Amino acid sequence: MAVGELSNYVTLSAVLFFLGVAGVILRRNPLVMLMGVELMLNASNLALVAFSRAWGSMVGHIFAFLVITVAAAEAAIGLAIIVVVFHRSARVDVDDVTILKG
Amino acid sequence: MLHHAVGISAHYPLLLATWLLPLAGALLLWSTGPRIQAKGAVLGTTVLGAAFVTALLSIPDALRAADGYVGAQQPLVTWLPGMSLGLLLDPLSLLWTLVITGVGFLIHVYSIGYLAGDRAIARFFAYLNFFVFAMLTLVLSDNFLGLLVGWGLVGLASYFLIGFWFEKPSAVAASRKAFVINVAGDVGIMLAIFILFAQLGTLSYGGVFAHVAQLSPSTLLAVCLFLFVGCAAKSAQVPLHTWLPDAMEGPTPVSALIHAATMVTAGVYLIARCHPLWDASPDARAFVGVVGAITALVGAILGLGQWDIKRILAYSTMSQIGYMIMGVGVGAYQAGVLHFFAHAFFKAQLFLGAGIIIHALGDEQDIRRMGGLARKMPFALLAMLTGTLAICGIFPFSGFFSKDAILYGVLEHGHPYLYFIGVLTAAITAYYMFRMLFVVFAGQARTPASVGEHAGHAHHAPAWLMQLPVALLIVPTIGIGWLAIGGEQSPWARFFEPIFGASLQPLARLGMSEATSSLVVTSVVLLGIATAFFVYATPQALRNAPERLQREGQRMPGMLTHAFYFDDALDGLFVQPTRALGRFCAATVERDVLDGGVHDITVGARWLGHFFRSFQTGFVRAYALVLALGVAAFAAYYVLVGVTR
Amino acid sequence: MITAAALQHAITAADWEALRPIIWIAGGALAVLLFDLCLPRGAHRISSVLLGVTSLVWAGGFLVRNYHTPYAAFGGAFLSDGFSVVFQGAIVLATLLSLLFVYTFEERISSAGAVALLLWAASGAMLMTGAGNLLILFLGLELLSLALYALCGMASRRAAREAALKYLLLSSMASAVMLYGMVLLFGVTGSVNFSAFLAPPPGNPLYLVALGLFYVGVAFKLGLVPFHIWMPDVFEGAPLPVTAFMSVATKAGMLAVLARIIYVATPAGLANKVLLPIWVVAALSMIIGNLAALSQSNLKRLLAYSGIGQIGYIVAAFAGATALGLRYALFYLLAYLFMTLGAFAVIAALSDQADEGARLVSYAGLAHRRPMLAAAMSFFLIGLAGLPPTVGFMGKLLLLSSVLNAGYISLAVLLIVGTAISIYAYAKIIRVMYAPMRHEVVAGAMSATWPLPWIAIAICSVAVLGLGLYPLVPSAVLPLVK
Amino acid sequence: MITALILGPILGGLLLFALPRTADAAARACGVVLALAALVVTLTGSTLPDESIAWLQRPFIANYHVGLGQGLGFWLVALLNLCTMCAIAVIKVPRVRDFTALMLLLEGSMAGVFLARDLLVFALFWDLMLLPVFLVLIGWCGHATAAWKYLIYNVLGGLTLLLATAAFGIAAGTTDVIGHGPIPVLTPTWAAWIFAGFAFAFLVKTPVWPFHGWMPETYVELPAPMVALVSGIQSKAGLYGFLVIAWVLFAEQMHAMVPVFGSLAVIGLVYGGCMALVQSDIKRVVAYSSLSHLGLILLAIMSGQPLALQGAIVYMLAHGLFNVALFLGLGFVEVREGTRVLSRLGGLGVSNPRLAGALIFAALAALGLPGLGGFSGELLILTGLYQAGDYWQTIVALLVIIVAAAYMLRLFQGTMQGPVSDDLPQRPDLSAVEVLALIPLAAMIVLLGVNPSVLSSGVEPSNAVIHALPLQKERA
Amino acid sequence: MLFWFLAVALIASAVAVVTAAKPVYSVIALLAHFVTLAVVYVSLSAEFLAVTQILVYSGAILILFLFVIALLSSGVDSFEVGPDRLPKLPMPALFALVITLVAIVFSAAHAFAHVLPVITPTSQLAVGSAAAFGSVATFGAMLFTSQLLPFEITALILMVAVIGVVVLAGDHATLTPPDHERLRAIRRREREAILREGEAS
Repeated sequence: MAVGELSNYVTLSAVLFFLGVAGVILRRNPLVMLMGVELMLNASNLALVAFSRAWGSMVGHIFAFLVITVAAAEAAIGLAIIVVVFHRSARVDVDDVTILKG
Repeated sequence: MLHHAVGISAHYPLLLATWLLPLAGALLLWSTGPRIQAKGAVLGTTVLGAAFVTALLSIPDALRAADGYVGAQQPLVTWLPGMSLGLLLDPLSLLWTLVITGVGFLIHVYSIGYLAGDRAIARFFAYLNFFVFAMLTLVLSDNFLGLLVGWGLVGLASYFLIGFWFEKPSAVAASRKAFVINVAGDVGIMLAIFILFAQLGTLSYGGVFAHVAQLSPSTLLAVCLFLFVGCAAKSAQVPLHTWLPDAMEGPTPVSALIHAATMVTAGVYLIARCHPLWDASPDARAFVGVVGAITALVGAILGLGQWDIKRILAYSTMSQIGYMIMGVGVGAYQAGVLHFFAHAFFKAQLFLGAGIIIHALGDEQDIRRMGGLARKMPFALLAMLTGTLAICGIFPFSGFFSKDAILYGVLEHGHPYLYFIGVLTAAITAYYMFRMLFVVFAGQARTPASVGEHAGHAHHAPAWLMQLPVALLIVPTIGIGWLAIGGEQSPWARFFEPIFGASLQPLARLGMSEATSSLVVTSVVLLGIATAFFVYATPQALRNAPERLQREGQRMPGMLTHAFYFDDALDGLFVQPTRALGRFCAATVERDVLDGGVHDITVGARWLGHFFRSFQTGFVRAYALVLALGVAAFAAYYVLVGVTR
Repeated sequence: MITAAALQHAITAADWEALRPIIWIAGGALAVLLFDLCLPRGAHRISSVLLGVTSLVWAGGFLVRNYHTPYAAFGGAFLSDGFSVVFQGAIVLATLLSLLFVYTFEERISSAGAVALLLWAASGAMLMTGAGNLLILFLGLELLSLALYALCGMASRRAAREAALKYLLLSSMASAVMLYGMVLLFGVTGSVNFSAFLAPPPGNPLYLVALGLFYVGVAFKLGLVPFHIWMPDVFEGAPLPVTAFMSVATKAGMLAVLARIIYVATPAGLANKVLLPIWVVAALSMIIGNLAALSQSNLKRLLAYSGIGQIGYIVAAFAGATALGLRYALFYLLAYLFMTLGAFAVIAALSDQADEGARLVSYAGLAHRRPMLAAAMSFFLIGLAGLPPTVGFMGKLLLLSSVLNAGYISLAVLLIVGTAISIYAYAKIIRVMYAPMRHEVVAGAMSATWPLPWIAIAICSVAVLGLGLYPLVPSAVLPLVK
Repeated sequence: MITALILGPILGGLLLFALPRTADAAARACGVVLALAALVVTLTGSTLPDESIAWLQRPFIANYHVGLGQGLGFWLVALLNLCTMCAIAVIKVPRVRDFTALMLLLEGSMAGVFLARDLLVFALFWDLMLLPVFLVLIGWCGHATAAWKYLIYNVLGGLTLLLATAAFGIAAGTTDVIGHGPIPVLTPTWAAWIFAGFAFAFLVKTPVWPFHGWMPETYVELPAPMVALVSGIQSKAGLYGFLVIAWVLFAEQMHAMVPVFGSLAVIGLVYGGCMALVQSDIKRVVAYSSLSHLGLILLAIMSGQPLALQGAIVYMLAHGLFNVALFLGLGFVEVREGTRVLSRLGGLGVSNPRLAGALIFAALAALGLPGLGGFSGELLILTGLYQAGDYWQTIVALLVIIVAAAYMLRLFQGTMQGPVSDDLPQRPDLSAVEVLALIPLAAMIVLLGVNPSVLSSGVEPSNAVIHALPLQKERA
Repeated sequence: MLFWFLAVALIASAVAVVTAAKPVYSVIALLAHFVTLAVVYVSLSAEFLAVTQILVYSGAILILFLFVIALLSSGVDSFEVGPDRLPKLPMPALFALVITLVAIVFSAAHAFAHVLPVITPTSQLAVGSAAAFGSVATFGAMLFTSQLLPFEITALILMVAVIGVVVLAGDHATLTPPDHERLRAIRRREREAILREGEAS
């Protein structure tokens, strides 16, 4: 298993992270936005694992594990809110949701 | 607290009584006026009578020369080391006090009759008493500060009295004009006070006159001129005289007391009181002399063009005061004061006589609608005739002695041109006074029928109330002149010796003696009377009097009707520019700069508020974008910091 | 490899004692849920509120004890020093007052659930204040956020559900960015403890970028200007007690983190360069927060914008990392807490089942209908504006002097300009309340305003006046460096 | 006892709310009693020791230090209590109880400003003064533009004062400096900025020419009793600040700024005079006239000449008295006629002689009639100015006195004299209470006019001011 | 070489998630993404995480997503999305993303050049043995000794999530919209009348 340079891993996680951000900003479907957030969290997990491998300390793994549990909780509540907001509307589109403004 | 404040120590109870009685009367009448109505008049008159009596009783105090100083001293209250108020009674102020309280008392009696039936008579007498108090403050003060206080209060009293019938808009405007010009005079005196206090550190007459030598000629001239500004305003000298004719809006007794006898002569008193200052600066004297002469001439000329009987007398007052100022100005103090003394009586008599005529004709003041009153009102004819003879300076009357004394004094003190103007003015005075006499008394009655008989029974007040004071006035009109006969030894000269003794002596022996100059003046006056007779009193002139007077009315030259445009000049030079500046400030500075500025700030703040609120579009993705931009900014900044460090 | 020593750190009783306040609150939340099950339907509300309040008060008691025994629990993971205890006290106080508004929830909403979630959110915030390393900080932040996502949605109004959605998406994105910053920090320094950040590897740009991303997360939760974008909408949408809680407790938690970073984890040499964006952002929020508040017609949205401004003032107090600045920032935080929650209490007292009393139009001529309420509201607004008799004046003065003392003159001037704008904004409300009505509106029957908001108003006004006259400034607050 | 002067009215005002909403007469009576009590305490309290309680230690030493003393502060507080008593007695507005409470709050806060011996206490009460006026402006006046304008100017003034106080505390270590103790030396840059803060606040409060934007609307919109207090006494707070704080603590900066403020004062003098001449609203005439009078006082303060300073103090008191009398009088006119437009007024003197008497008395005092308070103050000021060598300023001031006579009489005659305009309802003359309210003011005006030195026993502003000022200004 | 392959797979699947037309496709792409991640974790000797990734993430969360997709698109038509109301959004978004990405990549390149240890190949031990670096044993020991506090808090977080979902989703059944709405509308109209007066002043 060829081990690439640490900076490659960081670059990879950065790219994934910003794909996630792009997903959140550009897509209008709330589910995909949540998936974007999942992407961002996984990107940071990747970086965490790479760093803990580089520094040889398991704290990174613990952190990654915590991030996974938090991501799960967040997904749960996120989906619940999305269901509550959109369960009776025809279109599932974040841009319809603009009562609060000004 | 009050005792400490006023610090009265009763050295001279009589002096204090004379001074404070009128004030007490005024306050009493003010507060209880509406209730006691008619009785208020009697109260006011008795108060004045008491003041006159105490003034008479305090004559010995005034003449007693104690510790090198003539008269009675009464310190009152000190503001600062240099500034304190006190009373001083010496021959000069005694003379004025006697005139004020004496003539004042007579006019009070006269006013009971004149204003009988007026609803606000009590208020009128309150104002009259207040006026006497103010005039006494002015005259009795022992320093410039008290003088200034008196000056202002007298201006206020004249404002009240001119504007007594304040329903009449013309009376309201006249009173305001009189007061504002008076304040202009006050300002002049204040400036003189500042100079004196800055230079000498004290304002009392004694202190100032003792250190006159310390003052440089230029400051001395400045002080004299600024004091003269005060005099010009009060005594209606040329530039600041425009308020006097309008002041005739007030009731006739007011004109008699204030605008003939007392207030307008305050300027004369000031110059007489400050004679050491004037002695020390010759060009100030020259200036004052010239202004006095010009005023006399202008007053006389304007007197020609008037049809209202009171305005004629007003302009004659202005011209006579011009004489006094000229006399006192050039240094002939005793002559000037004598003319004041005489003028006070005969002018009061003329005004009261005119009052009787006006009262009889139901407030008719235009001489063109009078005429032929000789038969109907013999007493008025007597009063007016004696007054006119006195004012023209015919032999037995006081005017002859005082006017000639002034003219001769002017000649003695080396002012030949002023002498010539004085003589010319005497002639014009004779002309317009007799013009008034002939138009009013000679010929047929021109008063419209309705007015005639209505006047007859209007008298509910007894006729003698108005006629007695006039009769009493005739005596001094004739008698005063005799006091001055006898040159240096005359009772008048000896009376004023302690005051004016040290003042400068006449310059050079003159070509002509006093007798010849009085001959010249008398002949010129007779010439004036003759011309007036030919113009107005010849039989055929009397026959077609109405049309002729009408024609004369149209042909009156513009200069005369507009009184040499002084009024418009004053208005144009001072009043309009201030108002224009005010409107300019209101329009541009206030509305555009200040309000505009604040308005822009608030609008700008609100617009900025809206601008920042506009970011809240409500779209979640827009918010996410803003977050992303924020992240980008932070990241960019930190990378740059990281690299450059 | 990790050294054995790290493993051997024995967990002693002292560690759990440091956490006792948080444990009591979380436990209290559980008790609320349990009681909710067994009590009859009618007594739900009062029971859950009372239970919540008792657990908070009890936790407060423990906090006071912890104040005197600073201790770094769990090997530096949780530092319960004077500094974090004061912040925890503020959070407990804020939660206590927010609980008093629970009656503004609609009948349908299960108040027990709401109270429990509020308590858990409070415990999350308290965790953040004591966080010694990135793990606890991240978990505290997420616990707080998750509870708030749920709380925001708890109203049948569509606006509430929309607020929850918006808050969820934006906050999770910001947390992800902050997480990524933490990860990079861990990557660069090899350890998750704040103390390790004091000596960063020299010449390492990634460390600075990591700090940048971390500060983004902090700024988002504090609502500093470029990242304040979510706050007005969520504050307006969320139900009243949640808005009240969020406007004070969340900010207090994140302020603790920011203070911790500034006073403990910022290397001296880099300090002013690294922290400059924070001061810039604070200055911006002082000005823009107040400007935007000028033309608001909804009171909750206005209090959101004013909150942005006030937090700008507090962050400005940290400028220069002076001990004085920290002390007066804490004092102003307490002042801000009482004033804002007082204002929310008045809104709570006015709102009833149908709608919340947040619309400005419902305050027209309030002074004639309900003089006491109008007087209380104007007193709090005057406090927020910083006018004399209130703690706002004293707080602002102390802030000004500490900022001037630290030498940041420009911040002081901006603080004054911000205050001037805010006074204009608050005065508009006072005018609406006190403007003479064309006809005297008969004082409407006092709608069943439950006693609780009135208690909150009383507490807040006494505090605002009392502290204003004699400022009780906490002393032992310098953060513990482990 | 001195704190009672401050807290007494404020707490009394709060207690008024115990009265029922419609108890107008009772509220007025309580207000008058409170103000009278404060007046008695002040007059008998000139020898009371200062009260000082420790307040702040940390950033700088600040104590709650208040003291009455003999000088300017004593007279201003006496004036304040007297005028409040008279003003409250004649309140005729809707909701009298709340209005009286706000008047008492204003009185308490102004007493606080004059009694403060610590800059922080001074700043606290300075900002508190802003509150009651704003509340009245929005609660009792129709449109709110006056309220906003008042707020903008005075808030900025108050906040710059707060900033300056904080900066002073930091720079000097303590703010307990007004009127006692050593004068702290500040670094020039700090001192300049702190002075700028203080000066701006003072300039706004006494409206000095360019900063007076708020003054006309506020004076016109406020009901008469409140505007009497604001124009009569609150304007003195700014001048008091100049005299007691600026001259003492920032003598050099003050010297540097004397030509600037002097010229502003002169502009204000002329500007106020001319504006008053052309106003159509009676209250605006008095508003601009007070701008002109305050310009004169400021000019005297700027000259720094001891005589001018004493004149300034006398004139401050006189201006306070006659301004209050004028505004109360105009308030009576407005209540009787319902309008403030000069052209529609007229002829009220016939049916209301007592009101006419009161108004003419106040107008004469305002235009500086010799024998009344206004004149003695003016005379002392101008003599001092002349001695200090400011010839041109003296002459301009004298010319403005003439203009003052014109606009004051125009005001009086416009309302009281002239033909009776029948469309205006004829209302009864002043009631006994109203006359009683004006008498003490008139008495004090006459007392000041006859003998201004009655103040001089305690009138020197404070010895600190004297020895800080250049006794003889070297004329370049 | 393996790294490059995995990297390409990760990025492809991420792009697929973002750009998929229908949500179901993006869920599948996400699944692929997670599996590839697991492989990377194994390559970095983080076995426990790899397993957790597969079990928790792909197993639980994605299934949850599928349920919600099914629930929301219960209507006949598929997932439609409204018209794009923020057309001007992408450009600045991309601009911001690029800047931050460049910043991070640039500083990453510099950061580890000299300071950090390069990843060294793992010891020869077999995958799964207790003594190896990323083994589950050390992970467990650490989780329950030094890092016990985070573990407890995760428990709390999960409970909060569950309670939140229950309260949020709530038993809408009891909600009888019609009469509720009507009552509130009447109340509000009456209050509006009073307040409009206030608004007008």
